[in-house]
Amino acid sequence: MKLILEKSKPGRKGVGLPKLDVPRVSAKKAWPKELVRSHQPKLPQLAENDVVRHYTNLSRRNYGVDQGFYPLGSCTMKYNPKINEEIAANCGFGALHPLMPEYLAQGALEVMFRLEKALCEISGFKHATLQPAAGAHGELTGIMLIKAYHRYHGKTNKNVMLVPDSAHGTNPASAVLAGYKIVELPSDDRGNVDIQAFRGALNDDVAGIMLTNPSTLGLLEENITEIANSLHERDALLYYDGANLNAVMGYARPGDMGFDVMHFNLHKTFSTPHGGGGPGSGPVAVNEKLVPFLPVPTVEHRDDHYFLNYDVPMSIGPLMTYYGNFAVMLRALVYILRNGAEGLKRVSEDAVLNANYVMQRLKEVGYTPSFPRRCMHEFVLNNSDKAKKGARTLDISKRLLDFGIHPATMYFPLIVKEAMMIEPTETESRETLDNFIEVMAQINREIDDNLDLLTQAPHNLPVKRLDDVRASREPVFRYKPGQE
Amino acid sequence: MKLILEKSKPGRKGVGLPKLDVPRVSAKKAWPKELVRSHQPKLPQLAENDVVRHYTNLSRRNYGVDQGFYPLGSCTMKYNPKINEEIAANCGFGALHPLMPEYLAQGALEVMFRLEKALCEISGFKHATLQPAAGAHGELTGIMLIKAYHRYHGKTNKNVMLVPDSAHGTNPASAVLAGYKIVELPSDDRGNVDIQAFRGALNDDVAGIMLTNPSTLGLLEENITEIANSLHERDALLYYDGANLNAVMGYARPGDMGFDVMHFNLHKTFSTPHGGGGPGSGPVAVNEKLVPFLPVPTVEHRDDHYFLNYDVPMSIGPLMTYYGNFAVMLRALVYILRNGAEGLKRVSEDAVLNANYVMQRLKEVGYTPSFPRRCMHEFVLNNSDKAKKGARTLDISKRLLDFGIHPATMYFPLIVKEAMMIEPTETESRETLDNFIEVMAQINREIDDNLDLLTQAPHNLPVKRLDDVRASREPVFRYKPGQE
Amino acid sequence: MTYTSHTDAERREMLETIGLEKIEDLFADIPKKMRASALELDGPLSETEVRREFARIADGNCDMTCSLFLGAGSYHHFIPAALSHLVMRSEFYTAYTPYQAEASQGMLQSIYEYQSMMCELTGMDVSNASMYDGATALYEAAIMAMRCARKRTRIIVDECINPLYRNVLATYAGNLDLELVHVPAKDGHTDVEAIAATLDDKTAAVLVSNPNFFGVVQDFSELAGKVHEYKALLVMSVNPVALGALKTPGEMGADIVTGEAQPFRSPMFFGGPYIGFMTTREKYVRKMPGRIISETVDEDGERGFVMTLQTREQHIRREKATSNICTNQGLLSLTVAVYLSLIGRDGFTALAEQNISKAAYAKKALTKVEGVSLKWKSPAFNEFVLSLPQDAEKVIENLTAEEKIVGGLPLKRYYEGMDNDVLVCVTEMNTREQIDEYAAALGRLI
Amino acid sequence: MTYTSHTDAERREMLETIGLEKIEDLFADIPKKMRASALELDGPLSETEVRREFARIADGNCDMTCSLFLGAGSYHHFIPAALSHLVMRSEFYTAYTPYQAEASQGMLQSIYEYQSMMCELTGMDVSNASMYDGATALYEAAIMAMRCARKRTRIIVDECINPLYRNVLATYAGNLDLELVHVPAKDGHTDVEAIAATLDDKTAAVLVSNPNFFGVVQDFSELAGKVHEYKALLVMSVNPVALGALKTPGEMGADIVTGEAQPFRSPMFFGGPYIGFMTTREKYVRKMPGRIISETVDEDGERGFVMTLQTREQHIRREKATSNICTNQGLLSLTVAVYLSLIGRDGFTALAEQNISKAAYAKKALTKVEGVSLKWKSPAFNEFVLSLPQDAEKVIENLTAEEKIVGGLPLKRYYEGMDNDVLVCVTEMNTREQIDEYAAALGRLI
Ligand SMILES: Cc1ncc(COP(=O)(O)O)c(C=O)c1O
Ligand SMILES: Cc1ncc(COP(=O)(O)O)c(C=O)c1O
Repeated sequence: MKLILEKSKPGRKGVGLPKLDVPRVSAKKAWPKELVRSHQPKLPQLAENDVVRHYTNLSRRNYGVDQGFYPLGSCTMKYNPKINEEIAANCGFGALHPLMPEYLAQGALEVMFRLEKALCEISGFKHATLQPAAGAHGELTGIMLIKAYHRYHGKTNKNVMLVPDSAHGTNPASAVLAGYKIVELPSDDRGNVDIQAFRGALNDDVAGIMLTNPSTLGLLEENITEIANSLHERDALLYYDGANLNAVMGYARPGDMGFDVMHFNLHKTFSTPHGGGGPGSGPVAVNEKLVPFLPVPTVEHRDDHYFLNYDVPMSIGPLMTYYGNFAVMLRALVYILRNGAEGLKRVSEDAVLNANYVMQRLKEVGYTPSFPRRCMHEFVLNNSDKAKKGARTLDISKRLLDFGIHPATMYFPLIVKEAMMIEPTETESRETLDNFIEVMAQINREIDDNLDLLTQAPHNLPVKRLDDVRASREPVFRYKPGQE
Repeated sequence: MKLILEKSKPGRKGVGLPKLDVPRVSAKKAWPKELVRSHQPKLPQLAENDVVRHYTNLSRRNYGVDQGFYPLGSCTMKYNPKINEEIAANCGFGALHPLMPEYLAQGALEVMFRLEKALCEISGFKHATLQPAAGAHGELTGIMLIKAYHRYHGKTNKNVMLVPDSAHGTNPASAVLAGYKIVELPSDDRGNVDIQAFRGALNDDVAGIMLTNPSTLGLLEENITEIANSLHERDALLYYDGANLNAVMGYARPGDMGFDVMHFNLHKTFSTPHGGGGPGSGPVAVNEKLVPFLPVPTVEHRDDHYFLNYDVPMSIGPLMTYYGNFAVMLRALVYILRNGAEGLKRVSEDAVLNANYVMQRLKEVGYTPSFPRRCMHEFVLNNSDKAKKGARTLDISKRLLDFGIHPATMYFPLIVKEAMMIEPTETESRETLDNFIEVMAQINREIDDNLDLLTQAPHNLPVKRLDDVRASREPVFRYKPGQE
Repeated sequence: MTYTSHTDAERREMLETIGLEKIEDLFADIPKKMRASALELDGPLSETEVRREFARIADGNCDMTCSLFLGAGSYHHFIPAALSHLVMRSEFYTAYTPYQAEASQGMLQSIYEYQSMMCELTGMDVSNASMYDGATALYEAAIMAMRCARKRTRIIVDECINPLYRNVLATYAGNLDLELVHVPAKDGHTDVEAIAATLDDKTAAVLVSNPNFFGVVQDFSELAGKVHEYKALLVMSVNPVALGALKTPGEMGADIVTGEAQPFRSPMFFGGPYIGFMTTREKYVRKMPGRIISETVDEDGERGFVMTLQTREQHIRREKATSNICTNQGLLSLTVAVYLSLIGRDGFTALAEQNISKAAYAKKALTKVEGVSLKWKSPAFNEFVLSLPQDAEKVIENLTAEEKIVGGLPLKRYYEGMDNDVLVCVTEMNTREQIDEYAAALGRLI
Repeated sequence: MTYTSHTDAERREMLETIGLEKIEDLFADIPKKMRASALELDGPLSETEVRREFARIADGNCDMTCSLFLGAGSYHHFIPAALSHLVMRSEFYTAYTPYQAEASQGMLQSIYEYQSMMCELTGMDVSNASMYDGATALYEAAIMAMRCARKRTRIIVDECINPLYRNVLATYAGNLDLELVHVPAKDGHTDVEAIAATLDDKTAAVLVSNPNFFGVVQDFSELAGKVHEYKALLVMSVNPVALGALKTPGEMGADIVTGEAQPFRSPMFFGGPYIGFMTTREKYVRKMPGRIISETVDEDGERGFVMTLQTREQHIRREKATSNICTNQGLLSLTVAVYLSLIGRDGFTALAEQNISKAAYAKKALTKVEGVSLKWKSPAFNEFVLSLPQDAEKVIENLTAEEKIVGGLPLKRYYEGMDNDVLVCVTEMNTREQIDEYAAALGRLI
């Protein structure tokens, strides 16, 4: 499809602005010459109809959860309830300026207050900040809280963060942004943190560990008690990457497992849409120890009045211009209220059930899970046997596209060769799972019968396989008007 | 795609109802046994996610104006502005019960009152009723008004309605429903009503004529003055089928042309969406003569108060349960306000410009307009030369689908052989028109080079050409659960 | 301009292609004396101004915190959030009637699903794609019955049918050779014996409703037998929500079933657009008005859907068509299919039960008020008639003005001798609290 | 249950396939003592109850008939009706980050279009796909500058930058080896000389804003020269709406341009989600944080779009990544592209002009009030500082409470010695009537 900029034609008018009801003052008149833009920016010039068609047709070249199965591991691509969108769109929150006097923003503050409470109850923590805009932002926040804690307690030597090799890339990247050195811990053959390596890495410089539990392998950490105890003995803290919280709601709470701080991904566990790459929301919950350092403002409730509290003397400060991705929080609260405690427990049950079911059936049709354990809400296949025959995980993935199925996460976690990380989520029906299994079985047969079908996939999408290498060797970052 | 009923699985739950907060009373308990339904109806049983996917994917197997060019003659498939939908969805009109006390429905009544006024101004009539649900319903209404008029004046002999052979099928069908005999008038070689035939048909039994002007051939009736005068001399009335009003707004008003009554298609001229076959709205406007017979209730305004007036002694009565398709009227009023007088005039200008441009260019690439005149907002091709080579209008149309273009109206009006009736509308850009012309040129070349491309089209839609004959010989009207 | 695309330069170029000089030349065929002078219309308004204007206009309406006990043909029901999201997919709502089947499988399949569900609900074989609304569907059924029972011109109309529907019947009936014979209600229900006594060889159809205007449900099996003895057709207009609990019209012996499916989508929208439905027995399908979708196959033998039996319709048959209907309420057929799929089989049953339960609770609560009683004790669905000790219009008016409760429809305007009676509707949307408040307010006002 | 599908029977079958007996067995790996007891949460609520609950909650907010003169980083602008319709196409908003390019061309092309437009507006070569918001984008720019100007650790921060942004900078800066040096404003604008005097060999970047927090626009060409003499980078945070009138940051010599593109889509949503943007010169692209889309071709040579230079990013580079950002504000990049396409080139220019015009009118109207004056006369965009004859907080508070006018942001909390000053914002959404009423009300209150 042409770019919207290529469809532009000089002089066409789009949607009109409100009528100007005061005397027109041009920039030329209002400002000194050197301040005034010399040329109009070359933005598109099109009638409304053409813009609507362009983006409608572009949308038809995209794939979302509303179209079909999207077992993208670690991303919890569950159904995004439409009631979330309705409440966000219709209740007038959109018109609320963030600096509105508090008494005119009681509704918004109530939403934040109640969401914080609910997240704390679900996670077993004391307080939470809703400010972080995404998971990685939550990680950075959590790690800064650990840093503030150690600083406050005079432990400025603590400059090492332990990160398992199975961790998501954002974990080490966030810790580095918070000023830590990273020590990477290997995994053992059951997918746990290698406990010997952990013991070896432990010393007084260690500020903490960042764990995902269940891990990115979809496995619960079996040595969590020892890890928690030995870190806490040294006043090192445990960070919980909550990307996988969908596995354990109502069954286990990170706060009860020995963690000190965690982030949530509201855009994963709590059903808010991913928006093709955001906006998300990554609230951070903490136990008693870290409460004094929470970002300002905190949301409080006193005498029937909600308010923003900036008077938190040891706070690390604000994380965003305002209070985070409010409209995402709103959706998450709707979701939590729709489910209640029973519903959220059922979410985790069916998420784990679906993952185990798919794992078992894929094993039966010739795929190899990377670890010989029951999984939680997701699992990782090791496709190196297929790769030897010429069908890399990439090829299997592109072939899945031909069947109207979104591929799983590829090549992550890094420690599994030819990794294919499958997270079905709880909102998928038995038929959807069975269809996926059948398709995977067929693809496995195609590896022997007709390998080209895989290596040349996808066949019936709007484009054929795209050339990534060219894009990084000769990247083109923008359209230049007049270039055609 | 499977039917939603085929995807159903016993025991699955959809969206929940409001919580029941009073004692449960089953039908069995409340009613005598013989009143109670014996089996639950076999409705689908699916989770919300699966229903959303089903209809999302079904929508992707449908083609609307938002995707591309839709030159379906006589249907005025113009762009449907999103602001219309926004106002209809967001201003709370949805929650308004039709039998609400008038003082609580002033907003809705104002909308109706103002729309009536605007339509009268556009058409040159005195009053209008907004009740009819569609064009055909408007026709029936208009013809009933004529009947009431003649009855009132004791002219019960007038039992013939003249209808040109180029008229839309609804015209004769509506007149019959109003109790008239139809006399069909042939067209002459300029697309006008054959004036000799008209004169011949004229007698005292004639109650009126139903004209479309411009006609379904896209041509203005050149003898309108004679037709109007000779009918009026006999107290016969002229009905104007407003399906083609898009051609003349701001340039000519049916009321000034000598017509006595007309219907509008709000879903054509006034940009309200067609909804895949409705709902539409077909208001009927009348001149002084017919005002006393208008359906009840009329919408009136007095002392700063809008009200529904049922006290119209000679009224033909109500046409619908309530007041017509209100939400469609709402959109039409938005459209009229967005455009203003200048805008509507421009609409007709560009509609006519586009049609003439496309007609001229198609002529140049080998197509044959059915009449050698300049057209108004649409025109009809006569493809009989192509049909002789084996490419019927049907084949050309199906081939257009392969290029992402919705075909024009086929085989209507009936008086043109292999008719293809093209109405580009004013909201199409030059590029869209040029692309259509190019595609038509290419298809014309294909007729000689590769006829199969046409006769086997479409090639890349979700289904191949469908078997209509089988559907009428062995129709299947419903899915029977358990049939699979 | 607002929604057109061409620049002045483009217009000039295009005129040149056509061989004209100026835009006005395009309109040369319009005789000078018929030329319109400039129209006097409000606008053009920008989107922002339109929003402001309609916000102001909407202020003239009820503010929606009213509690509503008004039914009488238009009902306030639950609308699932996913519904409008799906229906507003622009591939659906910006499409025309599915004339090009290959590019319209989405709409065609949805309507086929709608037809299947409506048949299932009513216990019939065939459904059409939709009619304008409940009243026009009933009239279409009456004249369809005349086509089925040839040469007969009498239609017996039960006076328990919504008076608004009967007024509409009267409007159209006057144009044809057709006699409407009204049979009065008896204690709020259909007087089966009186109808039976009215039947004769000229009778094409008997029209009844279920639940009727007073909310009363009735078994018409016996009536059906009698109607069929006279080779006439039984036409039943139903509130489809009740079919979650009520014996199907099919089982009762109805020949044509019609009704208003507005309760399946719900925005009340000041009366429209709603959706009339019609189902019938297979033997009558060729007499049916409106569009009908059928399954078929494509050239590869894959299943697909098309409009069928079009020879019944006006665009083919013109003055011999079964109806003049063309544009119908297509998007609402889709809406009904989506709605029924979303709430599902059990939700549908529960919906009927909730309506019965709420009405039962309301009857009890409201009749506790001194002087207020149920007019009739007959089995009813979600509406019932309440007798007040004084003029009902006045009471209901005060209730609205003072308590923001729209308490129902006073029946004085519709039936003689019912000055003190009000038709109350209670659905799953009325909370217990609302009902209790209604009772309390009534107590204060009487 | 609410959104799950399985029936009890299905769950049993599936457990059997896995070889387990009961659901709890799936969680056997959780040590007993860590097992959670039942959570205490509100709900489950049906959709209807949720709607009622949020209607109640929303009642606690301003009722939207307030007239709003509040900006300070979040702005009330016109949103075209087509915008949300397009953005809410579920293929877009229910998708994840476009990892599978072939199934994500819609999103990838849209973001590429966004990048192209942002480059065009700012006069730069490269844009990333988005940052969290304006403040975090500015911080990311600061540390990006440190990567560009290696081994330098000093960042000069102009105090004309929104104090909310500066607070955010302070939060993050404390964790790294990085020194923030603040340079005070001078009469509401950037003190170029003071900044020049502060520059040294350790300086990685100078951070300025345009228009600045006080609404003032300024030409930084001269400053850019000085900054470049020191081989440091000029980072400019801009309100992109002003770029319809303002000389581009590129022309002024900026090296990195960031800002908040919320004004391009507008729901203020109590502060988020908004969208930070960042553009830069091509030579710095490999130091840039966040996702970047590039054009490429498919196997048939057809154009397509992919994410590129991913070796900068955390999922490949982990602790050596240019940023930890992963999920960004993708849907809002799409929104910006749609918005700019809908209002178009001329609309965009007119928008800036309308803001300037409205602000000019408001300045005149408000300063006619006795005792009220403009703090500074510098050229400004759609905000300006008004000096009142008394404590501004009090006046603004009364204005809101008594007149439903949210008159601006009192500056006492943000700058010393500005107790009587208020930052007023006027956009195309403020009508002349609102402005006149504001002036009249101010007159009454002072
Ligand atoms: C395990 C894990 N941690 C962290 C993240 C980062 O979350 P976000 O993308 O919301 O920044 C992700 C998301 O992909 C993840 O899967
Ligand atoms: C010329 C003409 N008249 C009447 C009609 C009937 O209008 P409607 O479909 O709204 O009933 C149409 C619509 O197709 C038409 O084109």
